[in-house]
Amino acid sequence: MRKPLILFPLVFLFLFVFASAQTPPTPVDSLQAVDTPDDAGGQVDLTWKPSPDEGRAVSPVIGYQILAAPAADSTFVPIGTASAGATSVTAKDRLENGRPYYFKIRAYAMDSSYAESEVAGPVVPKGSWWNTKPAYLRIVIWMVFVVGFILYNIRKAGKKELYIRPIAGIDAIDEGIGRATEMGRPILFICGLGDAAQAATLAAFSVLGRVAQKTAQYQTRLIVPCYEPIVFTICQDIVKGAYLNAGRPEAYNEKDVFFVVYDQFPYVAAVNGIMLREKPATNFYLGQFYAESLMLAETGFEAGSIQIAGTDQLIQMSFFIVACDFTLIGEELFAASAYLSKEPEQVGSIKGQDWGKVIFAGLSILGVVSVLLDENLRVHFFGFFRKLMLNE
Amino acid sequence: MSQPNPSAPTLGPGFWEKFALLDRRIIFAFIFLGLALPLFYTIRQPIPVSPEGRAYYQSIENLPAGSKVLLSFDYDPPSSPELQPMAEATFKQLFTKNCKLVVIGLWPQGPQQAEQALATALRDPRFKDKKLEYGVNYANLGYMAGNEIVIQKMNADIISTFPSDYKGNATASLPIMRGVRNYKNFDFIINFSSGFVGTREWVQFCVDRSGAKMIAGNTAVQAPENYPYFRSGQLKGLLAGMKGAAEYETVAGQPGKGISFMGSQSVAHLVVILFVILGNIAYFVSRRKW
Amino acid sequence: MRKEIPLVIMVACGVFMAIQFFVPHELPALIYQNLNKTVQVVGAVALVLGIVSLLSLHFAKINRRQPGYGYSYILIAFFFMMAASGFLPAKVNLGSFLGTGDRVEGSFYLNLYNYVLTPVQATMFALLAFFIASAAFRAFRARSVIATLLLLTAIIVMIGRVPIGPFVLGDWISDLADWIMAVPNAAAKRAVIVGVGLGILSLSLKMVLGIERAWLGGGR
Amino acid sequence: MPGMVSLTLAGFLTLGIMSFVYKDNPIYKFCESIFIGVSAGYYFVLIFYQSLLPQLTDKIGLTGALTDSALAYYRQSGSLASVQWFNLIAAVLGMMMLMRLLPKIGWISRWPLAFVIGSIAGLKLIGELQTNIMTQIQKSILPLWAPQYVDGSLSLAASIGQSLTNIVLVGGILTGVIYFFFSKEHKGVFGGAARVGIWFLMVTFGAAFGLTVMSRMSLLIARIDFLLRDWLHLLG
Repeated sequence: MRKPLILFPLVFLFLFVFASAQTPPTPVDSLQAVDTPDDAGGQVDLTWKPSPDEGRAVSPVIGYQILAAPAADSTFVPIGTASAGATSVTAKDRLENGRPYYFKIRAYAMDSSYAESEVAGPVVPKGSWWNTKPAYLRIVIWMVFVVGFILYNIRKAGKKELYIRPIAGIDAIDEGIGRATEMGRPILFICGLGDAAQAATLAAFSVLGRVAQKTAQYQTRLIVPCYEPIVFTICQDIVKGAYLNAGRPEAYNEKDVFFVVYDQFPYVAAVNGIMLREKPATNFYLGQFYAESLMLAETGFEAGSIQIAGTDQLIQMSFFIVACDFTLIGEELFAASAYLSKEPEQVGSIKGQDWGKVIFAGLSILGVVSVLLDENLRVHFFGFFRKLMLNE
Repeated sequence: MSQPNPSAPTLGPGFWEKFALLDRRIIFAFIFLGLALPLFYTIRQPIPVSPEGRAYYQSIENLPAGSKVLLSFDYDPPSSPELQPMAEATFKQLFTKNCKLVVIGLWPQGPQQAEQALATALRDPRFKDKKLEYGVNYANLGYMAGNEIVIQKMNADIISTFPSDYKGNATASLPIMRGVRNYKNFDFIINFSSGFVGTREWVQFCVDRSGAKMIAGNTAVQAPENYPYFRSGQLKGLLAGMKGAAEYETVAGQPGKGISFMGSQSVAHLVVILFVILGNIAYFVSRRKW
Repeated sequence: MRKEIPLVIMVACGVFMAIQFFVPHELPALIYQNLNKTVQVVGAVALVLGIVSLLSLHFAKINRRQPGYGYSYILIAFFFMMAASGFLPAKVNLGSFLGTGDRVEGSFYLNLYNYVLTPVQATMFALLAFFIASAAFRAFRARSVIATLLLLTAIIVMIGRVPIGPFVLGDWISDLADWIMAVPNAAAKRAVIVGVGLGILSLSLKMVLGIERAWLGGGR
Repeated sequence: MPGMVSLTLAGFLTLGIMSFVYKDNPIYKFCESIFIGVSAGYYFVLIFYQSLLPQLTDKIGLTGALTDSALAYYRQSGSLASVQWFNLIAAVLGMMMLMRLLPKIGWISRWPLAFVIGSIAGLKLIGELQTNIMTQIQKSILPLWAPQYVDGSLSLAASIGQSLTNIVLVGGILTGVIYFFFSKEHKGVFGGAARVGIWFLMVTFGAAFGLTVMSRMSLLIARIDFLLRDWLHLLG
């Protein structure tokens, strides 16, 4: 019991000496609070001039605490912090939309003394209805350009015949259907492993519609084993609709458009089995594919089928190119649906896509030239465009 | 292509024509043997070690003993042939250095892969005396859904991101987690990944934002995407596929599955290339006759 | 009306989703977050429909005694066994051989997954090693400039990746392989990505405008 | 499952599936049926517990005792919050989907499909522009003359190397894009550029193929290793 007795005066002395040495720092100056622009609400931007005591020798300011209150005279509660050197912060905690808030900033010194700034406010946080950040503006500009070109060409399309270059894979589709009809063997159509929202799957749908219409006319059997459940229901609608349109609803066999399983390799096992047992004359692989691409294509080759593939997955394109008779590379798959339909609007959209490529190539060339001039001759002529069009 | 001539019995144009249309099952048989036979023998082939593979080993070796390491297992069983050998060897090297290991997974089956690799590593006789204990020397915090969001959340607070571990214990109760709040409390981060979410996201959201030191093991297909991160220093080392595992085992001087499998790899690649060359000879010989 | 209403729904949803990207307000954000939920529910229901389709197909096979109908019995039996194992109450114990109820480690459900599904999956995936070899043999013939380029780059990248390549031919082969991966490969990849991007953009636009309606079935 | 039995089962299934590369046979068909049946059952259970139960019936309040379920919330407060409205919309759309089973009103299932497809098409519209087109332009803007400095002084060899690399990159991108031009005939200079473009594409496809070989071989090595080592104990 003796030790505390000795310690007590010492501690007291210590506290006395150091407490008296505590010097509260100068508070931050000109605190301003505004509702954060371009946000969903619940946030307020605070800016201030830092305390001049951040750099003082004895117990400098080491950080700031952000305080908020619903009224200038009510109790302020801490809602966040900022480190020394910061001159702004976005307060996001515990702020509700549509209510006024007052803010102040507490500057803390090393010795835990502090000083509070003047109160800023009131600010009412609210959500914005349009994002005005440059990055978003650029996207709008791009949209106007690219979408504008596509729309312009879709509109213009009805007026005169548009040239579309021949695409071997697309021409092969009709041949494939003809082959199956001649041989009296079925056609196998696979929409890939993507879901119904993948663009490649959507492109496959429109080709499926064309193929089904033809098979309905020629009375060729069309087998569509599906992987994704939603894709399966849509495929049923498409094939059924095509048979109806062709005036042969009775020829539609519900059991030929079926769901297999929602699991990559069991699906492949099943489709491989179908290929070897039904021996289809033509196999279509259109849509999104992964590792199964080569398994399907090799088994289809073994079964003696003509194979037409198309995907937007780069690695799988290489397998299809190697193992299939015809492959629609990337964008060709998307062109296929438009090309086959021959509808002016659809063909016009292909033309619009080409305009998109012109913009792409043009900007790339301009960019390359500008970099060349910029770095070697210090001539800046493209800076404005780059700022306008690219997020850097 | 012309029909093969069935009456030609010996080497000559007839043979090559037949060869051009070779039954693929013969190729299959060669591939199978090419992969299986080397497993019975140790094929001595020098394994050139890439700079990124050497750096992978060295950066672990340079860790002070007893460092705290975070490992993220972002792959599932289909990729385990490529990533499992490197995971096992990495665990062994880390345990030799008495590191404390915290495992997580951003793929649902990742933690399970980690458990298997841990079990294999712990069976190593070298660690028998070390009395490695769950919760003290290593822990598995399990899987958390949310992909790159999880990586970002961990930068703020790991324990609240993973409230309980793989076995259902409260994470905060594990001795190994004492004093761990975010990436700053780990000396090192290791990521095994086979796609999204994986190394790229770890670099973007963990390394770039918290300054953590990280190395990664990738599948061979994915690795080229991440080489730039090694060159720029965002990754301190990178192993690519089975070859990466073999390189690692070579540097570490611990021959394991990686090296023994590389023998099979080399033979199988040679078989494929040989068949392609022969196929081309066959093609040109049989074409000349037309 | 059976096609018009879905079209209106689709166009409305499409336009909304495109515009909400530019609107930081919380209401669109809330709708956006909840969209995922809806997609999940619709997808889950569609899966039930799919399984009904699968089972009815195989029951029909059995009824009509189609060739190979015996395998349909196996498929159906295993489906019901697996499904039932997932709904076993937690307290059920089928013994150490089959496992427990519920869906935890060591349960019958996960045992079936781990010991039946996983090895078969791995083996199916591994068959690719055979197919990649046979495809290479069949297709890599120097028939034209294009085919030769395909063949040469594939071979160079292959040799450059295995240890024996640089060992026999020298380091240049793996350097060349790396250069191919980093330069021409990257260039063409970008061209493909741009093309695909434009294709998707234009397709999405046609969807949102209601021009592309193949998914509704049967054209117009 | 005891080790031996599970190993034997896995070994048998592995061999059964592998036998497919020889030819289609009864053992493969047997394994295939097991495979599909088990997988369908697995995903049925998974989707039931992950989506149907929590997202559909729990959120409405038909099952489970969730406090945020629509029914419970309505009983307490007499109204519904926005989240519950969304739950109900999701549930109604799910029900519409189920109507497919009834031939008479099956057409109503197109409504939820329209909802899903339309929403995601709208999302894609912006996403593609941003990630695939704008970013790619940025990456294509490369200096054709790229001076490289080694220890502060210009290295001519390295500079030429880097410049050539950049020229090939830019050239490859532009000719590749030209190949994808559909509305202009590929002839003359334009056709020549398109031809160079397809060469670049072929190099890419060859590289992708060559790169994948090792991964695929790894998979088979692992299976063979399993058969020979773990199952048959032929390897040490």
